[in-house]
Amino acid sequence: MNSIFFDLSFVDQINSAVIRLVAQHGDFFHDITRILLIHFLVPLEKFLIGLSPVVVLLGIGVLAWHALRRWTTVVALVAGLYLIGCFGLWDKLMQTLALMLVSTTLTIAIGLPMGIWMSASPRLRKVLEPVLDVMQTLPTFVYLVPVLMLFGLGKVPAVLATVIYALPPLVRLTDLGIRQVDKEVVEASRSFGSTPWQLLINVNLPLARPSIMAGLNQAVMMALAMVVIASMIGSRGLGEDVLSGINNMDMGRGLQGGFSIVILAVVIDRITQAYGKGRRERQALRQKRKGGQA
Amino acid sequence: MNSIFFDLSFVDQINSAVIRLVAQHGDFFHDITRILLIHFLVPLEKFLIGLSPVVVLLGIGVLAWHALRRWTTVVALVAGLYLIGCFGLWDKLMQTLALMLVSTTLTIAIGLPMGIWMSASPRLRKVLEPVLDVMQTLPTFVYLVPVLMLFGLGKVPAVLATVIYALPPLVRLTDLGIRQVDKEVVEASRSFGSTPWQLLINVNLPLARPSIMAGLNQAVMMALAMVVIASMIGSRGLGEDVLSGINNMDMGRGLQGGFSIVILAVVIDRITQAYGKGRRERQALRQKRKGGQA
Amino acid sequence: QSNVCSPDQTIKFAGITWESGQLYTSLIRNLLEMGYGCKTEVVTGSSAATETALVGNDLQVWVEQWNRTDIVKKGQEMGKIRLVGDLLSGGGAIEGFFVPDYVVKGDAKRGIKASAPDLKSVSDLPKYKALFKDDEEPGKGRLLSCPVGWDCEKINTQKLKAYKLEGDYTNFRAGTGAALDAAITSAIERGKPILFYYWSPASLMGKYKLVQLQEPTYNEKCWDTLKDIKVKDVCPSASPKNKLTVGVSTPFATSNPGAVAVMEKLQLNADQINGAVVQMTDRKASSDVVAREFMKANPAVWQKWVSADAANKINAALK
Amino acid sequence: MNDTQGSIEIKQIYKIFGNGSDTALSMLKAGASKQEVLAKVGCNVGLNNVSLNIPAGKIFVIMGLSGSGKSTLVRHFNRLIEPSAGEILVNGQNVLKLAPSGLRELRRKTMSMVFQSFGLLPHKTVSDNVGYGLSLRGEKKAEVAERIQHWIDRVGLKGYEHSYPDELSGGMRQRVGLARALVMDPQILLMDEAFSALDPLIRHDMQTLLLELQTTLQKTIVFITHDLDEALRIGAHIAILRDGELVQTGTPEQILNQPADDYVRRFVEKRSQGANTPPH
Amino acid sequence: MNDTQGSIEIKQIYKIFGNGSDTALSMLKAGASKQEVLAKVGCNVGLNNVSLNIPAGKIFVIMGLSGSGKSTLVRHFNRLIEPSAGEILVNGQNVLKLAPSGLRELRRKTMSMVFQSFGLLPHKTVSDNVGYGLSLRGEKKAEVAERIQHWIDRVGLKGYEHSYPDELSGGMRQRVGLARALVMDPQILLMDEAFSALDPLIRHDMQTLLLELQTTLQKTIVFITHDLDEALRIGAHIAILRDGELVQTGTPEQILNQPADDYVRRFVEKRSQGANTPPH
Ligand SMILES: Nc1ncnc2c1ncn2[C@@H]1O[C@H](COP(=O)(O)OP(=O)(O)OP(=O)(O)O)[C@@H](O)[C@H]1O
Ligand SMILES: Nc1ncnc2c1ncn2[C@@H]1O[C@H](COP(=O)(O)OP(=O)(O)OP(=O)(O)O)[C@@H](O)[C@H]1O
Ligand SMILES: N[C@@H](Cc1c[nH]c[nH+]1)C(=O)O
Ligand SMILES: [Mg+2]
Ligand SMILES: [Mg+2]
Repeated sequence: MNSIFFDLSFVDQINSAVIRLVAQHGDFFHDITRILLIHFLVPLEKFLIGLSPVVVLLGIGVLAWHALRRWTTVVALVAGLYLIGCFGLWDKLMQTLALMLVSTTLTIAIGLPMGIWMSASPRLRKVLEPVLDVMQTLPTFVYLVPVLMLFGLGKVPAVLATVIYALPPLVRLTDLGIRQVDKEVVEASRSFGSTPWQLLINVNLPLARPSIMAGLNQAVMMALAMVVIASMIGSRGLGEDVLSGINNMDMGRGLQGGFSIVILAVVIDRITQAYGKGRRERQALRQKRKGGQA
Repeated sequence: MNSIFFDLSFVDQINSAVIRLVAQHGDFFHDITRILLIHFLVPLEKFLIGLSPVVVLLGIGVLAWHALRRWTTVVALVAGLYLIGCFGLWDKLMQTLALMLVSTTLTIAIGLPMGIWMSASPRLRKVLEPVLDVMQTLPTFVYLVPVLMLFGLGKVPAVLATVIYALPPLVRLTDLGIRQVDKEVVEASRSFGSTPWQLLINVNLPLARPSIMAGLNQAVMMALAMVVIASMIGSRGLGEDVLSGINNMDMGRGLQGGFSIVILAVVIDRITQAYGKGRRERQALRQKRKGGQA
Repeated sequence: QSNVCSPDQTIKFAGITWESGQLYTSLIRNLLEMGYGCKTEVVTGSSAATETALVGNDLQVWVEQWNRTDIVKKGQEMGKIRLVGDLLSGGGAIEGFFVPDYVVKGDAKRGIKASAPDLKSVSDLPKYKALFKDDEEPGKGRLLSCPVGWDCEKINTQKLKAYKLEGDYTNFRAGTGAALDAAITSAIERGKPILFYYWSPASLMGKYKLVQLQEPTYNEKCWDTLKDIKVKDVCPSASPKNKLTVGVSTPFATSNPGAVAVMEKLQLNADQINGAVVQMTDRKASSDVVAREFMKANPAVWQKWVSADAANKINAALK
Repeated sequence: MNDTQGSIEIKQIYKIFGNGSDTALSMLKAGASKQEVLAKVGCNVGLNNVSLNIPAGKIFVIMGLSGSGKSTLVRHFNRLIEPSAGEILVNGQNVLKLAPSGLRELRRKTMSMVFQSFGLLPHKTVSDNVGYGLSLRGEKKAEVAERIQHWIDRVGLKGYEHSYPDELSGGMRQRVGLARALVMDPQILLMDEAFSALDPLIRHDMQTLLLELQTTLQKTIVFITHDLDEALRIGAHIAILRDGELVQTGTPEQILNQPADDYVRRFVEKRSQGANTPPH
Repeated sequence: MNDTQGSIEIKQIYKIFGNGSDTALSMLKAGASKQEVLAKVGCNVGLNNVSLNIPAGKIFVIMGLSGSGKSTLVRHFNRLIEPSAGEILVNGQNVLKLAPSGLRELRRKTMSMVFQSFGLLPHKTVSDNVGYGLSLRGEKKAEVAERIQHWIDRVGLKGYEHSYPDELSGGMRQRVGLARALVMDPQILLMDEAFSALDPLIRHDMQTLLLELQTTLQKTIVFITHDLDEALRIGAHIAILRDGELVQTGTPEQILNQPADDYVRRFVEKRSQGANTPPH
């Protein structure tokens, strides 16, 4: 039928290449996993689980208050987390939280500089764009198997997959935001002899802030959308409940797990977004609370 | 242990509610599915598959040229699709394409107005934001099962899930873009007596364009990231290969399927982004090609 | 023939997510299509999705049912589906705890020394917990277990309790069957020790040399305590063999008794199915290809399952 | 009502920016100054009890210190800003009571504005910017092309029809804003420092244009400027603002010869001084 | 080299905006006009063979029609724009050959600029905007707070230290830009229509300030203005541009009494005309 096509297939080559890679270098990658786990992920998780829920809830409440300055929201966020505890999912919540803290931190640490760099170099953008496309659309499932053959099951490949998936929106929107900064302001800053770094800190980042924060919001959302996938490769947490809910057609359990993920997403998002607000907005907010007038 | 928590669980209620819903209204929803399928999805798919690959490749080539005006890119895009054909995945490509066309169209048709509306009404934003959070972070798997019980297996729930997942970034970035439009330009437009609609068409949308296009890019990316999930509920297409590749540890096949999805994503993205360029950029592009000077 | 399948209906088969199920599916489809002129189609999807669809008669046939999920149990109770046939001779499928054979015997060719020469039964496991170390749970060994939500995952949890291994081993749930397979393959390709739950028929069984650990003998009462996750007071028992059946939707079964009759007769032995499945993984051949080859090579096996008339047609079609 | 065609009347307008405008308003009414309000409540006072009568068919000049509320004032005439208190009548009609559609009509037909900071549409070419108001009114592009071109030529931008605002110099941008308002041919023109970026030659030419418009077509023109010479040349009436308050209104002669207070006197003095300083 | 401290010299500068600048450049060198180039190649000519000598320690005024290239010219001095051809010497040093760090030093220490369209940082308060250049230089906030406050007061913005640019009037924004440049205390000040949005009182005050700076501290000030009175009052030299070309340079007397051509004569004439038109 489709006679215009050559017959082409890399299936066998890919398969044997993966197997060879695993056989030859699998130990090395597994060692990396072990080091990351022992020195980093496991202690963090142990720490979080070890904390009394009261302390965690209080801590998050204080943090939320500091960021948001709005009782209603703070109470809603803390109540949401408390609800997860009532579902009996507190330990899993802490496991997922640990995973998310690590993934989001990594995403920001990689994504922000990458976006900044990209905004400065059209050539880099040309190279990076298809890579970002791949990161975002190559189904996680596809690389999950090779990745977990290399790194083993569990948290490390989960963090890896999450970062890969959550990175592109942050990079893209950072890039976009900086490119949209008013040229006249940039020119004025340059005229006073700003170094590229000063320009970035004083002009580009603050003025691109709304766009960057939208990128961060997307990154957080996508990271949390990966929680279930993370559980598919043996990472503990809220995703487990969703998975087992699905596998057993126990929609109730799945939904409870799913909504716990949503609550966590909203908590993380609201707090990061509030901290991402500009000084001026935060000031205005505080005044509004005080003055009572809109 | 975690004694501060009440014991709370809606599992049984949810489960029986779903079962009741299915028993009572399942036929109705199945009818919707059937109508959509018979009058819309199936004919479109049949049409696409019926076309000779030469025609499709040529058509996409012409479209890409019209949008991009750049031989190298056009050739690369068409070659990418041709490669998918060589993998023997042409029919599946067409099935996925049909699904994507429908999903993306729906996403734009819903997301753009929603974002515009949201930018105009802070109250709506307050209500909609948590909904968007849920849409994006509630794991697809969780609602897939109830959806599937209601609508049956196949394309319709796949489109539904895809639209739900792809919508939020478009809505959010449309909203953001419009809110960032220069107040002075808006004021000038109002001073000449523009209606809200004229303001939207002449000022808000064109000036928010970069942000909206970033949202569309994210929506397309996320829609294509859903292809595999779509296959999990019996929707035909490239996702099938990925799934079976995974299930059988046939990483080669999975990767080939995965990369086919990536290629399709890139093709759709590049063409939509090019059409989203402003008149001025497109003009500049054409001149550059002609003049040869950067 | 009219009671085998109605001409205007396409029989929809669930796409099974593991090889043996795919092979059985291909066999049945070949028999029905070639022998009786039926129209069939496979709809892929996750097990939960396809099982749900079967209960709703969106799908008609779900081959290689292990009959362990709640969906299937409830579907049966409500009379929406039936489980028919006995696909694997010798009582059915087996499951248990496995290690690669080089762990016990070593592998001279790859230069691997036996790391647990005395490991024979689950009671030996506490000694070797350092060998099967779980990095995420330092101090414990790792039993690579079923994905969350599979019945075997819960059974393994109960077994760890019953075998008094709870303190020494984690029940490490692979998230999916694919993840489980990948983890095992990775360990074996690298020649590392690994302790995992597995079952047969399966391609891994044919592909690698594995050693099953002995478990306390089967005891029906104890087995019942293992099957129910809520029971605290567990006693040890090995898993019994599991009968593999074909799930059919009740409407389909009532209107197509002839097709159901074929499925009821169909049966392979462990060697046959494992041999065929290995073909699939080794050559990455599709189940359709392997099923055809199998039918060509073993006409005697399948001719018993169909009418003489149908057998002739199938033979003709195979040429 | 024909004699009020083009007249603007405002009554006791207050405008306070920022939160806490209620407190600020009562402070102002009790006689507090702009500076006191800023210091105490943190609110910027834009206008403080301004009443004004702008007759139809004349050029009315508004002057005052930078930050005294001139731009804020004219923005009230077409209700781009809602006053904190007060009344605004255009052609005898209460602008604050207009429904959205009525307000739109007013802005489309009756008055056009030139903005101090131009307010051009950055994504449209010069000719599309100039034609923008017309297109809002629903006039067809082909029909108005000639008028657009006429005004582009008139402000001296021939040849730049297809340029974008960011490719123009400051004065050229200002002229695009001018042409955009003039092409609307409204009864009332609101011009906020509309000539500030123009060189003397073009500026003189534009002043002449305004005078022509006023004499031949009886337009009402509200003109904000810092240039006393300009005010004297074209203004039939001059109003002087200070810290959001109206200090004096009157004909140029009145302003020159009977300054209401020291502030106005200094405004007037500078003129002769600046011109008389010998080059060094 | 001390006598060149603060001098600027430019040699045969061409600046062409847009694609196809090579063709345009050769056309210009062959004597084509700005209009011809725009029509044929579609390129905007910013500057056309301009050579200029700006002596140290004087106020040098640049005038010319709107769009004649004044802003483009001063942007070359601190290399915000790269010329299409030509040479730029500041303090005898070729600016075009400076490494990024050298250029930065020049901009931080030697020259500050006031922009025609202000170029304020919208997210910073008035006092942070004014202190911006100092912070770039690495000076501590606490140490410079007094100087910042001094200049905020000097330009008349006391009380607005914590306001944001979008809460200010046009003239107030311009004064923030002024203070931002003045607080740097540079050898050379580039002022692009720096007083255009100011009222006469403040404007006169600022002119006086510039004259003081020049006489007491020997600053070099390059000043673009459209106001001939202003030019005559403060300028030691005046240069007049037209269509990107330099038409005449000289002392105010020379410009007034020996205009190089008709164009310059008309520039000078308007002055007396404008002032003499009687109010009506
Ligand atoms: N970025 C740009 N792209 C294209 N053309 C430009 C650009 N900037 C300036 N020009 C053109 O260069 C010429 C000179 O502009 P410039 O801003 O230097 O004028 P100016 O003398 O400062 O005028 P004004 O008094 O109106 O500020 C104008 O014709 C303008 O259109
Ligand atoms: N959006 C705003 N928010 C807060 N204060 C504002 C706002 N707009 C104007 N103001 C304040 O209102 C006062 C009057 O501003 P306005 O722009 O009317 O002055 P102006 O007379 O036009 O001055 P200029 O001659 O400098 O343009 C100023 O003190 C200014 O700070
Ligand atoms: N699904 C089965 C396990 C299985 C065996 N083979 C394939 N699957 C269970 O729940 O235990
Ligand atoms: Mg103003
Ligand atoms: Mg200029």
